[in-house]
This record gives sequence, C-alpha cells and structure tokens, in this order.
Amino acid sequence: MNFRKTAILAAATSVLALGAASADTIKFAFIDPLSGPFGPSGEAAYTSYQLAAEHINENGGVNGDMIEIMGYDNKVNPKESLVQFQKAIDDGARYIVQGNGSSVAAALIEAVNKHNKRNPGDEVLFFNYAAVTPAFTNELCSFWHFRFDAHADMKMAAITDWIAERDDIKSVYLIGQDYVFGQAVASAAEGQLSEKRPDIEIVGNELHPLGKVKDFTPYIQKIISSGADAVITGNWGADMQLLMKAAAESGSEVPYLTFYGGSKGAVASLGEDGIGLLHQVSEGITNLEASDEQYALIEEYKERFPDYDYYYHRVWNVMDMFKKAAEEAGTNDPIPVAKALEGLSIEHAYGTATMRAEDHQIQQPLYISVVSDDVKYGVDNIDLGWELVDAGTISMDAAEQPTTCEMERPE
Amino acid sequence: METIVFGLLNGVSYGLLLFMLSSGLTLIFSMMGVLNFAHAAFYMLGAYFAFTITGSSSFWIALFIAPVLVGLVGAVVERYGLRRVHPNGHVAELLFTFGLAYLIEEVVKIVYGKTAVDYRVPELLDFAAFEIYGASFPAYRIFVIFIAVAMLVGLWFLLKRTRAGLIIQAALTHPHMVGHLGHNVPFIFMMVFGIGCALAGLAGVMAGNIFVTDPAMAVQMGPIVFVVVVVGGIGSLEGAFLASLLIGLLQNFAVGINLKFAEIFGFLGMSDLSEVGRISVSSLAPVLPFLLLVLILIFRPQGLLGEKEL
Amino acid sequence: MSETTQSFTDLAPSAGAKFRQRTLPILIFAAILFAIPMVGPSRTFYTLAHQMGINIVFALSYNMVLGRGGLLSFGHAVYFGLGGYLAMHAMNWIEDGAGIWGSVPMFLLPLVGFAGGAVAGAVIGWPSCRKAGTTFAMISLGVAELIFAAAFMFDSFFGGEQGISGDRMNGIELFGLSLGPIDEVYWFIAFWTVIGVIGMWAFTRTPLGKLSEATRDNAQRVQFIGYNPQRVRYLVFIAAGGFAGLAGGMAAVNYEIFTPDALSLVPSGFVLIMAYVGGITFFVGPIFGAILLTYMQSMLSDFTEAWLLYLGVLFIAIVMFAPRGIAGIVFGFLDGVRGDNPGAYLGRWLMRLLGILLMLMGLIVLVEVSVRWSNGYGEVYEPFGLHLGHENVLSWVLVIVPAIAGVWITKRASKEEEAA
Amino acid sequence: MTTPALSLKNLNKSFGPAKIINDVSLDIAPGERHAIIGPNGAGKSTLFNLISGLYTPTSGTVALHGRTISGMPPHEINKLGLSRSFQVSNIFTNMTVRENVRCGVLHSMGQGYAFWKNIGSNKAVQQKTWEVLEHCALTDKANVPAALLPYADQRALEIAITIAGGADVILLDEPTAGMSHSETDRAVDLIRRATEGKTLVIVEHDMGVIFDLADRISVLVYGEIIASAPPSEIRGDPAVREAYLGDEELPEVMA
Repeated sequence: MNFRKTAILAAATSVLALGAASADTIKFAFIDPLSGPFGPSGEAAYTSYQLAAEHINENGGVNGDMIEIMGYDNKVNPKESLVQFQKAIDDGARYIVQGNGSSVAAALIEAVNKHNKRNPGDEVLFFNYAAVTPAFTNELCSFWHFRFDAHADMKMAAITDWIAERDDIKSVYLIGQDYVFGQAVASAAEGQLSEKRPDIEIVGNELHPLGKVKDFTPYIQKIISSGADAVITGNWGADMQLLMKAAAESGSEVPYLTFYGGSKGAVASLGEDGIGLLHQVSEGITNLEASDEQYALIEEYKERFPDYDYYYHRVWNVMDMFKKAAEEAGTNDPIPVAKALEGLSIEHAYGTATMRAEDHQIQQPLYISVVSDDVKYGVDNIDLGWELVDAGTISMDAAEQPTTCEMERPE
Repeated sequence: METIVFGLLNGVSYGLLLFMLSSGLTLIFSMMGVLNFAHAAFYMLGAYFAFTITGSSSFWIALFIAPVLVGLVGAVVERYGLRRVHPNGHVAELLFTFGLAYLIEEVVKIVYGKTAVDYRVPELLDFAAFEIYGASFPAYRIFVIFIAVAMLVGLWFLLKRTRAGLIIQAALTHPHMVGHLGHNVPFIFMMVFGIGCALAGLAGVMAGNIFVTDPAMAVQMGPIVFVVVVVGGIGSLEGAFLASLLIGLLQNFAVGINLKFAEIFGFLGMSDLSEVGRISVSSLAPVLPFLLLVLILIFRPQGLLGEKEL
Repeated sequence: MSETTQSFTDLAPSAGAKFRQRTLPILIFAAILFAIPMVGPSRTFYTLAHQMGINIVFALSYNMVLGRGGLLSFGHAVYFGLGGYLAMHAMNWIEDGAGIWGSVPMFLLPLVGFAGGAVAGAVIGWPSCRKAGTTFAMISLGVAELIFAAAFMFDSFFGGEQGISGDRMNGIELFGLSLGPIDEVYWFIAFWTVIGVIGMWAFTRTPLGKLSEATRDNAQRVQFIGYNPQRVRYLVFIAAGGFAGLAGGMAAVNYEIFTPDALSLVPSGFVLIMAYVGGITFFVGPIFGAILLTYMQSMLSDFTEAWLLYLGVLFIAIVMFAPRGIAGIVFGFLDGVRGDNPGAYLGRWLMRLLGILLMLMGLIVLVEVSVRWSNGYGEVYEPFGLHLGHENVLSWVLVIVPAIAGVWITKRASKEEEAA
Repeated sequence: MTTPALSLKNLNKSFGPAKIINDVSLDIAPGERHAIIGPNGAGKSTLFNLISGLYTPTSGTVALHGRTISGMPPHEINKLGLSRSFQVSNIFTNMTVRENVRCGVLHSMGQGYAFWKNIGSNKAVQQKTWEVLEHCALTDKANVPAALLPYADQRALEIAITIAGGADVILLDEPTAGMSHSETDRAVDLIRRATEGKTLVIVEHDMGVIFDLADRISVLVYGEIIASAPPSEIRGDPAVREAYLGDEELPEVMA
C-alpha cells in the first residue's frame, strides 16, 4: 500500500466532496511501524488516524484547512525514526504523531526539541498517543510534546484503585519484562499497593528478559504455587500473549491485570479461556454505553478495516482536541495550537479529557474491563469482547498523578 | 519440591519440543553442512499449514499432512535453490537460507495476514490431564511428549534399521564418503533436506497451538535451534536430544531460582543496589542457552556428543 | 618475457596505473561528496546521505571480516553499538566539560567510537577468533544475543530502552562547524566517511591486510610461512571492530541518540546483507551495497509495505545468480564492454536486462495485488491508471505473461552467452 | 661432530590404536639433501607433519639445529628456519602469484603483523619477492591469479612460497607428483638451484628424481626406517628390495 498516496487520496476525495478547492492542508506525519513484526499495531493506529481525519475534513476541516495524514514507516527503530522525521519535515509536516515504543518516543522528543531550538519559525509538535513511560511528562517533559494516553503510573493507579476495593484480593504477583518500563511498572505497583492496601502481600516480583521467553509455563506455575489472588503485568507484544496462553493452559483462574490485554490478537489467541482471566485498563472500550454516533463510528471503522478493531479511541481524542485548540487559537500554527491545547478539555464518547497544562499529560477517566462472551462488539473477529468489570470505572481524579515537570515555554 | 517437580515436567516437555524442532536441523547441518537459517521458518509453515488443514478437516489429518507438505516445500527449495548455490560454498548456502527466512515470513504475512491466527489445541485433548500443587498439566502437553518420543524412536529406527538410514548415518559422520559409495548424492541431499524440513513442520504443528501462530514465531524460535544443534554436536541426534533436554531443564529450573547475584556473590561484597547485584538468576533463564553456546564452542567445540569440531 | 624483466619495479603497477586505480577513485569519491551541497539538497537528501555515509563505513568494516578475512559474523553490530555508546557518553562528558573532556572537540567523537569498537573487538575477539568457519559464526551469534540481553540489564551504560542521548552542539568547534544545522553535520559525515574509506583501503595494502586475505584463502599455509592465523584473525577483528566503532561514533553525532536496538541481531543481519549484496570480493562492493540498501530501507517503505519481501527477493537473487554482488555485475559489465566483441556483449546484456525487468514487473504486480487483497481494505493496485484488483483477469495476465517472457528471454541470453 | 640440522629421536605417532610412526630416529646434517622413500601409506606425510608441527608426536622429539621443536606450533617452527611444501598444492588461490610469494617473504623481512606500513613501499620486500619469482621462473606470470595457473606452475609456486621465507631447512613433499617428464626435469633443476647451500628433506615417488638429487636416502616402511644410506648402498640393500617387492618403480631404477 502506498501509505502516503492513500492518505492524500482520502484527503482529496473529501475535499472534492465539499467542493472547497482552495483549502490548505495541515500535514500530520504518522511515524510508526507499518511493516515488519510490529506493522499491525502501527497500522491499527494509522487507519484510525485516517478515518478521524476524513471525518474532520468532511465537516469542513480545521479553520478551513484539510488534514492530511502521511505515513512513515519507522520499523520501531529510533534511528530510522529520526530519518523518517527529517523526511516528514521535508514533506511539510508540522505535527508528528507516534506511539509504538518508548525508545522511539524518547528519540523523537529529543529530536523535536533540538529541531525547534535550531530552526525557530519551523517548529513542530509531537503528539504521543501511546508511549507511556512516565518520564516523558515528568523529568523529560517538553513544551513540544503532548501525551494523549494515560502513562504507566496512571494506569497502575487505576489498577491499584480497583484492587483496593476488592477485599477478596489478599496477595498480588507482579511479572514484567526486564527493562526500564517493566521495572517502572513493578515499582509503581509496589509503591501504590503499599499505600492503598498495606495488608496486601506482594508474593512475587518477577522480571524476565524482553522478548526472549518462549514458554511461560514455569512462570505461571510459580504464580500458581505462590497462591496469588491477582497478577499485574505491563507485558506487551509476544510476551503478553504467551504469558496469557500459558496462564490459560495451566488453569490459572485469578484476574490478570494488564496494560496491553487489548492489543491485537490477544483475545483471539486465548479464546474462551480468556473469559474472566484477562483484564485490561484503557481509556474506553467499545462495549461501554455510548451515543449512537459512537456506535456508528465503531461500525464504520470495522467495515472499512476488517482486520482491525476500534481500539485506539484516543486517536479521536488527539484529532478532536487538535481541532478544538486550533479553532480556539484561530490558526493551525504549532505554537499557538500548543498554547491553546494547554488546559483544554473536550467531552469525548467515554468522558471528559483534559490536557493538563503543567506537563502536557492528558487526564481522563480509565476503565478496567475483562474478556467476556456477552458483549455487543467482539474483537479479533470472534464473539468475545471487553466488558466493564464491577466498579471498573476509575475517575479522572483517582488516576491523576503528580508531576515533577518544570517546563520551559517559548516566549 | 514443587520447584523440582515443575522444573522437571516443563523442562522435559519444552525440551522435547525443542528436540522436534532441532532434530531436522541436525540432520541437515550434519550432512549437508548447511546451517539452515530458514529452519524456524519451516516450523512456522508447519503451524500455518496445520491451521489451514484443521480449518477444513481436522487436527488429526493436519498432524500427518502438514509435515508432508512442509517437507515437499523443503525438497523444492533444495532442488531449485540450494543446489544451485551449493558450488559457491557454505557461506553462500547459509546466506541463501538467511534470505529465504525473510521471504517465507513475508509471504506468510501476505497469505495469512499479519496477526495471529486462531490455531487451537484439538478439543479431544483440551483438558487438564492432572493437577499438582494447584497447577494443571494439560493433556496436550502429554501428547506432545508422546509424539516427540515416537518421533525419536521412528528416527532411530529409520537411521539404524533401514538401508537409507545407514547411508544417511554414514553421511552424517563422513559426508565426503557418500559420494564414493556410488549413491545419488544430490537425491539424498534433497531427501534429507525435505525430511529435515518436515520434522520442523511437525514441530510447528505441535507447538503452534501451545504458543502463538503468527508471522513472528519463526524469528522467536530461530536462534535457539542453533544452540541445540551446536551444543549437542554435529552428526549426533543423541546429542541434539540431550542438548534439548538440557536446555529445557536449565531454563525451567533457572526460572524457579529467585536468588539474586548479590545473594550469591554477597561474600565478594556485592550489594543488591549495584546493577550486577540486582540481576536475579530467574531473569537470566532465557539467555542461559546462549551462554551455554558460547562456553561450549570455546571449551568443547565438538559439542556434547559430537565426534568432530564444527 | 622473463628476459626483459630487469627488476622488481617492473612488476609493480606503474605510477600512472597506481594513480588511475587507487588515487583517482578516491578523488572522484571526495569530489562527489564535495559537490553534493552545491545543489542545495533537501533535509531528506542530507539525512539519507548521512545514513549512507555511516553505513558505508559500517559495511566496509564488516567486509574486513567477511570478504577479506573470510569470517562470517552475525554480531558485527555489537562493535558498532558499543563504539557508538561510548561516543554517546563522551558527547555527554564533553557537555559536562569535566577534566580533559572540556578540551575535546565534538568533531573527533568518531575516534572515541573507534577506540570503543576496537576494545570491544579485543575483548570479544579473544575467545571467538581461535576458530574460523561455522564455529566463529555461531560464537558471534551467541555473543550478540548475550550483549543484547545485557543491554537491557545495565542501564547505567545502555540507558535502557530509551538509550542514551546527548547534544552535539557542545565543546570546541573544529573547522568552524557548530554541528547544529544538518548541512554542517554533512561535512562531518563526509570527512569521516572519506577517512574511513581511505583507512580501510590502506589497511588492505598493509602486511596484516594481505595476511588476512592469505588466512582466508588458506589458514593452514599461513602457519607455514611463519604466521599464526589465530593472531592474524584476532588483529583483523580488532581493526574491523574499530572501524565499526568509528561508524558508531559517526552515528552518535548524527542521531544524538543510541538505543539498545543498535546492538541487536537486526542491524547485524542488515550489514551482512549490505556487504553481500554490494559484493564482498571487491573493496568497493560494500559501498554500493550500503548506498542501495540504505535507500531501500528508508525510501522503499514509502511506496510499498511489502518492501521487506522485495529485499528478500533481491538478496536471494544476488546469492543465487550474482554471488559477486552489484560490484561484480558492474565490473563484469565494464569488462564485457571493453572485451573482444562489445556489440554482441551489449546485446546480450540488454536482452538479459529486459528479461529481468519483465520478471520484476510480474513479481511487482503479483505482490502488490496480493498485498491489497490480503489487507482487505478494499484498496486496489492502480499503476498508470490501471485498475488491478485480484478479481481482474488482467492482473493475473500481467503477472504470468511478463514472468514467463522474462524467464524465456533470460534463458536465451544465457544460452547465447554459452555459445559465444 | 657438528649439530645436525634436523634430528629425530625415537619419534612415535599413534592415531588411536593405529601406530603410524614407530620409533623413528634420524639425523640430517646441515647442507645435506636427504630423501625419504617408501611405499604408499608408509607414513611419509605423517613424518613431515610431525617435523613441521602440524601434528604433535605421541612420544619422542624433533630438534632443529639442536633445539627441540616438537610441540611448538607450526608458525613458531617456521620462524626458527624450517619451511615445508605440500603434496597437494596449498597456495593462496585468490591472490596473484606475486602476492603469494610476497606473503611468503614478509616474515623474514621483519614485517610482522604490521598494519601501519604500506606493503608496496618496502623495497627490500619487493626485491626479495622478485628474486624468488625469478628463481622459480614465475616472473612472467607474476600478476596472474594463482587459481588460474597451470598445474606445473602451481607446483613451482608451491616451492616458491616454501623457499621465500629464506628458511635453511626445506621440506618438500612430492614436489614433482603428477608432472610430465619435461616438467619434472625443470622442477628438479629448480629445486637444485633453490636449495643451494640449504638442508633439504624430500619425499618423492619418482626414483629418477631421488637418485639425481639426494645425498642420502632413508626408506620408511610401516612407520619404521629400515635403511638410511647413500643412494649407491640403498640400491643393493636386500631389506629395501624386499619392502619394495611388487612395487614397480624401484626395481626398474635399481636394475
């Protein structure tokens, strides 16, 4: 697929539909994997951006200008991302969106900071929709970076909040990948649990190498014999899927609270065994009560992109907040848009989202959901889907975390 | 006690799975000198073929047909690809399989899509065989053990009790001799490559539903197979068997050990605040095979049971 | 002839030939690098050119091991990465300005990378260079896996997943380059690329460089002319590690970030492909390979999501049909044109080219149609205004007819060549 | 008595149960041209491999100018002044003839493992390379890739590499094997000139060559030396005749 061409085509058709020929385009560079092993997760988001942009363009665009989403395949490699970043700037992009991989996000934040410092007048903004390392809105925070996903500590706060209400959970097992992110998840879990439920015992804190484990059965058996009542994991990709498969196979029956249980293919690979086992925390799920427009959107997405499910709800938040900010600022230029974004709130399908001004971290309610066979919308083209658990709605305040950000703002 | 029982059970079942996967590579590597980088890709093909066949008929048919299909693909690859590259030496052959691995993965992505397919354990075996210490041991894993042992016996019979096997065995240890025996060497090579690939395919049929059948499964398994073959020693199926079990057990037991380096080497004054001290044995489990590989190559290049050096 | 040969000087190439074969190509190479900024290239061009410069040095350093030394390594990115990481730390030390680092110009960072790569080569090479062949290849694979795993365990050096980043606009300026804007970085990359290329070319002309080739050809005989092949391999390995580290140092300045991915098997495999596709038997081969594959990696993905498939096909085609790589094709062509019957040669060559293009066309239609069919987004491959859906008969005609015609034409060209 | 150039003492070599070299003792004086003959499988090549360091003896010693060399790696032995050729051409196939010889010259010219010197700029190396090439009549083929040489020239190159390092003890393993008559004559001439003033140990099947070149001949049968004497005595030795019974070459020459 010629990503760029398709996007241009999509933009062009919507322009024609409106008959507005004179409009400029606002160029968004989507820098994420579009090939290779991580291609699917990039593509799921890419298609979401395309659809969101199409809808905005159909309704007259932003300040009369059309949005164009340009895809750049970074192969989840930080260096290649920087190459693609330069290409994007050449192609006229003023907004960068990226989400897969904290290493890539870190590289892009640095690159955007340096670019903006070295090229005044040509500033670009970076909208991060999925890289969750807390540091990006704490010690590494930047005026040019906005995060539209809850960061790891916020997700953990949601999980621990939910656990705190469940009196039947007396012990928790932590398992994660042995690198910065996995370690951060584990220490956040320990810290927050001891604060909210000091009586809960952490019966295991396991770190395994990233992407190297083929068979998780021994880990699961350690979990089972530890007698844990719940498991928390920040695992993603194959490490998540293989962990859950082994858990299902070994007859583990405690809730597994994951960050990425909703990622593509996870539910399908577990099948019925996932019911009641696999939990995830996210900013919205398709089976929540929502407006008819939202249902229509979910169905339209599924129809257009049958391989994927409506998962990246936050992509719509990115685009809607951008539109609102740009219209408040009265221009599509990055600096005024960035200033307008600070403190901006929108009502989205599943609640209110506010861009906190001090660290550019979005604040929104989070939901804990579990795999179920009694749902309106299934995922992975099977009948299983995500259902909100009891007391699974975590309010925006409960998930909010303090920040250490000391932001430097341009004049 | 629990640790030991779990370690043994999982170590053996995982080890046998590794053996299924690596026995084919041992055959190919020992005889043809080709370090087949695409071996794990054939394993992936096995899983995907089984998924397709299971969809249109049943797992039990797939169990027989899928490996045969993979073997045929392997034979075709040998006949029209590898044989052509053979005169350019082993490095060229190795690079050919290196490129082939890329290619198979991309073609699988086009044919089957980029995400995991829903390849399930057959319902007949989808129950817990027994339960110990609260964890259930699935019946399918027992079936895997059974198949792996059957395969070992079958291979052993083929090699020791049939004429073709004797030729192959001679060729395993003395590859240059076979040409002198007046046998059709290219044909034997094609057969060995095909059989080797079929064995990988069988492993794919068995493992694809325990793990995840997606285009990344080949890359995941790739390097570990080499470890088994090299550690076991060239020309030695027994070595590959031993190495598979060793690696399976090593990994599984290491997972059960929660000690950190600081606790082990504490007498050297290592603190658990230092980066080295923080590392725990269990977190190292998955990289242990590679450590084993490097150590074996440095100190015993012929492998555990091999007769000659690489 | 032997009677007319009076002294050894007659055996060596003449000064003119030396100039033509050795100095001139380097001068042309440098002149091209010098001329590039004159045409006012875009950022994309600069970025690609930088990546190419880095990959040229990296691929050439790999070929010191594979092409010149006969050692197949699956872990060459380890030296690139470790050299780059050291350079990255040095960049931050320069920024801090503590001690001696305050007086080190950023421009010289690749030398730090060189040192880092060479030290890594010296440590890792010690156990691994005792054996050549498959043993060496397997050790390199195991070591690469171990180092990559270690990269996620030792955050103080590797910086975890986010890696180590820095700011190149610090320290003393050399040649009046602040290294801030991309066109200033260009001179930095160009300078070190030329240094790297000259350095590695010069290496092939040294006794050790020649012994490396001798060891590759016949390690046993090297023992009987008084050299220890293990030691030759070891020293070459250190030098190659150093030049890989030099490339890493260049990358550190260019990207201002190093992450553990740089050490993984992926870049190690990629450098192998670059060197082999370019042609490992020629010194310039890896340069061709680095340029082509860098371009493919960063630009082809704009046109097709199946670029990895095309890369795989290219690689296999080179291994099967042109084991001497692109350089082999280029020099073979030049020899043929200068040969006895250039007209007939050119004819056969064009015919073969036509055949290959036809096969390529069939392949492209097949892949592009299938990819869109497989995605199921309802997109259709539309080259030149054609509408090639998978249900369209024309699509499959455009796959099969060119493919068969291409195979037939290439076969005929080969037959004619045998006859000639 | 002067120290022998090469001295073998009670040398034994076994491969598993097979005893290939059995208690061989032999002294070769400096400047002597010594031939070793014997039927196929007698252990001649094994003996060469033991002397040159490719194999380590099971027991016994080899001494070069009185210095024990058994157990040393081949390149150390070579540095002490012993060089050998191979029965099967063992050259650097992807290099030119000149580069092949130059590699052989390098070490004796003190070039070591240098990576800071240009190989082309050292006059002494070039001079010596040219001398060796001229000696072996290979100057007109100097820039031909070694793999493309005709067989006889490959054998000449084999000898050229062997003598290039200036060793004073030269071991030649069947230098004329597979050559035509005229080629053999040229080769013998070459060997004679190339080993002037040096100690030569040669294994050969061509008895014409042996009796032409050698000062002394040792007969190796089943890993044991059954006779060691000047050519004239070897001709009449009954033990040698018996060992060679049925072998076609020896009786013909001895007749």
